[in-house]
Amino acid sequence: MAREIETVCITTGPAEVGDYVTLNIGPIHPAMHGTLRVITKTDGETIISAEPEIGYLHRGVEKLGENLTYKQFLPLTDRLNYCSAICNNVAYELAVEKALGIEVPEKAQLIRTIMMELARIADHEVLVGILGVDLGALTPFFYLIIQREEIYEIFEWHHGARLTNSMGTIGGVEADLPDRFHQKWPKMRDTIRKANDETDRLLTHNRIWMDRTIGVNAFCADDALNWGFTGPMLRACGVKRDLRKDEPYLMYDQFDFEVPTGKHGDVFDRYMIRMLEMEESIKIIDQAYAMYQKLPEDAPLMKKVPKIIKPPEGQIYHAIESPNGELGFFIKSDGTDKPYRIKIRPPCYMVYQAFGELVQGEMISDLIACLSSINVIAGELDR
Amino acid sequence: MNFQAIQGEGWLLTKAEQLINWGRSRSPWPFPYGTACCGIELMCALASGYDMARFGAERVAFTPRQCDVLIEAGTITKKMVPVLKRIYAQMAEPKWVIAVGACACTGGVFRTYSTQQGIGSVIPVDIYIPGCPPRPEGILYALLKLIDKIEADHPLYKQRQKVVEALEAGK
Amino acid sequence: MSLKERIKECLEEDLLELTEFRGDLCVEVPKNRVLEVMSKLKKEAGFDFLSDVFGVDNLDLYAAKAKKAKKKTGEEEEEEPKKKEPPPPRFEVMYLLLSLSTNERLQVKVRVPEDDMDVPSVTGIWRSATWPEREAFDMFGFRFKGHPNLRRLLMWDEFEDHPLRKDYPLEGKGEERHLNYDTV
Amino acid sequence: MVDWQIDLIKVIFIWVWALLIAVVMTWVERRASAMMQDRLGPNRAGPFGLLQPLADGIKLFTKEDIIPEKARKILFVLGPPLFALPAFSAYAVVPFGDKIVLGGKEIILQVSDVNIGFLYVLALGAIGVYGMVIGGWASNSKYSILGGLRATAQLISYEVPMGLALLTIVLLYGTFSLREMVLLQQGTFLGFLPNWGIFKQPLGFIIFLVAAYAEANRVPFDLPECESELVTGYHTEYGSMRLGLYLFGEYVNLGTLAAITVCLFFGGWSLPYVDMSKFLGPVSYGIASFMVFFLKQAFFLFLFVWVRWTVPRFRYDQLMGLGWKALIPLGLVNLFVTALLVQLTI
Repeated sequence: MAREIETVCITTGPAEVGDYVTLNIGPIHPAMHGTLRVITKTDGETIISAEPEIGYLHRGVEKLGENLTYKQFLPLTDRLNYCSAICNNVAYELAVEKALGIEVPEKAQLIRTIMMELARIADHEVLVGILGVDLGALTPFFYLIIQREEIYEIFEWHHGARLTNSMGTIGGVEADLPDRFHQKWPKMRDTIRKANDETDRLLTHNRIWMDRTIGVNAFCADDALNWGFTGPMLRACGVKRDLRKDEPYLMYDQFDFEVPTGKHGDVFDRYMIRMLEMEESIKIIDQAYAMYQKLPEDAPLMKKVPKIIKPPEGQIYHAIESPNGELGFFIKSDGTDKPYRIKIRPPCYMVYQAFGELVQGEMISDLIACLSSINVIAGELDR
Repeated sequence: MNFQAIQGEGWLLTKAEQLINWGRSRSPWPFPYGTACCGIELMCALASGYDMARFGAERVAFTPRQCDVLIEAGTITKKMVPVLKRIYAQMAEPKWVIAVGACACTGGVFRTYSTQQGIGSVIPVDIYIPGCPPRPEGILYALLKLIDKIEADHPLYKQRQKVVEALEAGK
Repeated sequence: MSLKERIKECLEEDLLELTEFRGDLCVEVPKNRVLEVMSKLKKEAGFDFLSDVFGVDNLDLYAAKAKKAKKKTGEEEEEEPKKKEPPPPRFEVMYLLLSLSTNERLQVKVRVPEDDMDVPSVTGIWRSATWPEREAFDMFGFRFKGHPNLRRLLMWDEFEDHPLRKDYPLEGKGEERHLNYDTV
Repeated sequence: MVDWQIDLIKVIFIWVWALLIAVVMTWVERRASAMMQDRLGPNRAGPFGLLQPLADGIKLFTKEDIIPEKARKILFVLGPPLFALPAFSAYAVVPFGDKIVLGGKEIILQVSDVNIGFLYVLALGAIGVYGMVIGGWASNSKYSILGGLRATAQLISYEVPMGLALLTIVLLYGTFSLREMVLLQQGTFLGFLPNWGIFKQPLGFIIFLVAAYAEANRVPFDLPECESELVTGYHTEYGSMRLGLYLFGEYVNLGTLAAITVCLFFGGWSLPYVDMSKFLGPVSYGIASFMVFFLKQAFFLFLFVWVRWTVPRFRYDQLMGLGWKALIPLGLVNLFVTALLVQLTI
């Protein structure tokens, strides 16, 4: 079903013929997640061209990073993708550790893995819930949000914050898994599965849901790679690429998990991949937790790092698989205690730039569905 | 007619005021202006675990004409400022504003070239909630504070003044 | 054949400099040859995925280095001011490439002097460069030749400066966006 | 009592009833949805939040009334009442009970037993569209006009299957009067089933129900005011009491549709297998028949809420496709078969 899309540049658009209505969607629109804006030209309900405009949440994080020390920048990474802040924290920590040339102890790696996968589940739950809300099914959202609250509870026990976690530090993590985690996790695994199952029963085989999502915004793999898609969006197009498998970081090469892929790259595939990934994440957490339990209780959590972090002069790029795709940090160091240049490679930025091409010729309702299924987080989009 | 009855302690207007305040404080429909991280916590406050709808803040509409409380959750950038001003101008009186989170209050950690340092300099704000981001309980507490504020309001003050003036002129 | 050798073979005389830091390879290529180099890297070396494009401003770096050199040499330099070399190009454009088949990454660096900000656009090779190039224009002022729509991306259209340049203050110069009902 | 006094009382009663249903439905919808979503729902205004609709009403009444500068002012004002009034008026022909004997006078529990009651209902249903279209157009907003256009297309195309489903009922009972239809549904069908329209016209019932959801703008057919796409659709620019009228009219509309469903397919006020008039006094029979009718209506009202919070919504073209490609052919086939059967049995 992947259709060929003619290479019309989105920004120049088609010639100005006919009587088209310019419909401005956003930045304050229920489906625009607060800060996105799309200017569409519509013919009735059909979209002739759509041009996204961003920057309504550009807060100057990169400039700020140049003026802060390495450790001070860590809390700012929370505010990038606030749906899964831990992944951002760990990505940044790994990048700085790469620049320093150190590797953190095994226990810290496992704790990071567990927390990251929990964050991934939380992120996907929000996405699926919001996708449901935007397509008119409000109830699954509430079932998933309850599970997310439970995950937040674990985060809170571990490092004291719900949303902006600032987990860990450069060189390891500051705290062991909380005691209550050991009782909570076995129960929570089942409730997460139950909530997913309920959502699955409410949505996946629902005739209206299938009509609304299957074949909508189908995108072919070549175009997706050319546009720089990563993560679930790329996997939905049928490309089996997951940085956890392809460029393993932490201890992901030791876990046994599947990388679900789609076929057509439509909204349904994106939704299904997220649903399946949550299951894989549960598997990873189980394995990591088993490995964690084998470690001695007094295993080190931190690698010895100097109090003031001064990586040697040079530039590195390190990427991890965040819930949205490849999240990379480029750090250029000049040997001082502040990074000379920090560039964040947000995953949804690359996907969202193809938005005009994704929705061209579809209807307004599909635009909403498409936007929700991309999972654009304004914080990391605009930085 | 007893002059005393109109001048403030009067029965009819006071009761009418109380009734109006009761209605307004029990149905503060929110306009969820969630731009950043705080928006996610606002979403949690609206959803099951915390359920802001208990206080009547149920009908979440994204059209400013139909809302009473503008809950501004998240950073406002300089690019966004005109939009915020316009949304506020489009809301019908009486309207209230809650600024959620450090960014909306003061600009927070983002003291940069592109961030508005607090929305207080752009639109009038009734309640500030600190925190980066505040917990959903914080947002609920702010809503309760706002309800207190609404209940202490005098919506018929102008009408009352008019009656008093008329009576004084007639004396 | 290691990646280094492959790159050397592929780029030949276009390779100005090749550095390695913590396993990350970085090659520098001449500015006017960007398009040829990129197509060569894509077709011959297998770097078929463009991760990101962005700019770097080296103003402070050079200043710090000059300061250091001054400290080392002491007063010698002041005696011979004529010998000063022309300053190195201020800006860099970085391209992050990725090979999907071998999972290798490569950084490509292009030096851009301040008085000649024109850089060939790679949007014809990778569509994924569309917004990153717009952002680089917004933040540093590079003029990407051949870009389909080189407008500001993150800042509003009336904004005049390029905020990520090192000589732009962190807290800005007090710019404000004014209410304009036609463009909001 | 003279006739006009009785009529007046009936009219007032039906108005109060319609209003009450709308008010209570507002509350039920909020609380029921909350219960489905593991929440509590509004519970601060009065016991169990029962006074919540009143609080909303007071607030909406005392809010600033904004008419946008570039709106068509007269039409803008005209829109909400045009939407709400037909919904109220349709109640006039609904038989909400059998009859009651007061002071030796037999009173039919129906405002007026029009012999074309049925057409009257259909006609008023079509007029309600104008409220939406005019509201959407007069607002001078793109979202509103899109909502208004969707409303027109949707309501007009779903009138047809609805009409076809109702025609089969007319064929079956051979009358246009709603009261007579209810009377014809007494007794049993095939010896063991209640003699209700749903058992004689199952397909017709399904078509009618789907069309009724579309007429009432409920999920999955709430395209005219679909929140995530068109902000709030045709009433995006409306605030204060004008918005209140739109919201109110929607629930009144639901009440009408539920009442008509009960009349046509579920035997109106009659209980299956039991003839209440035999063991109840004349007054208590009247009240009991009304209660039975009300309970049946309440079930359908709850069904509206239930579906609303369960399924996603259609896309515009899918909605049209369902109407024209599925429901209308089905309705035609159903009509044809029914006509044949009626002809054969007579």
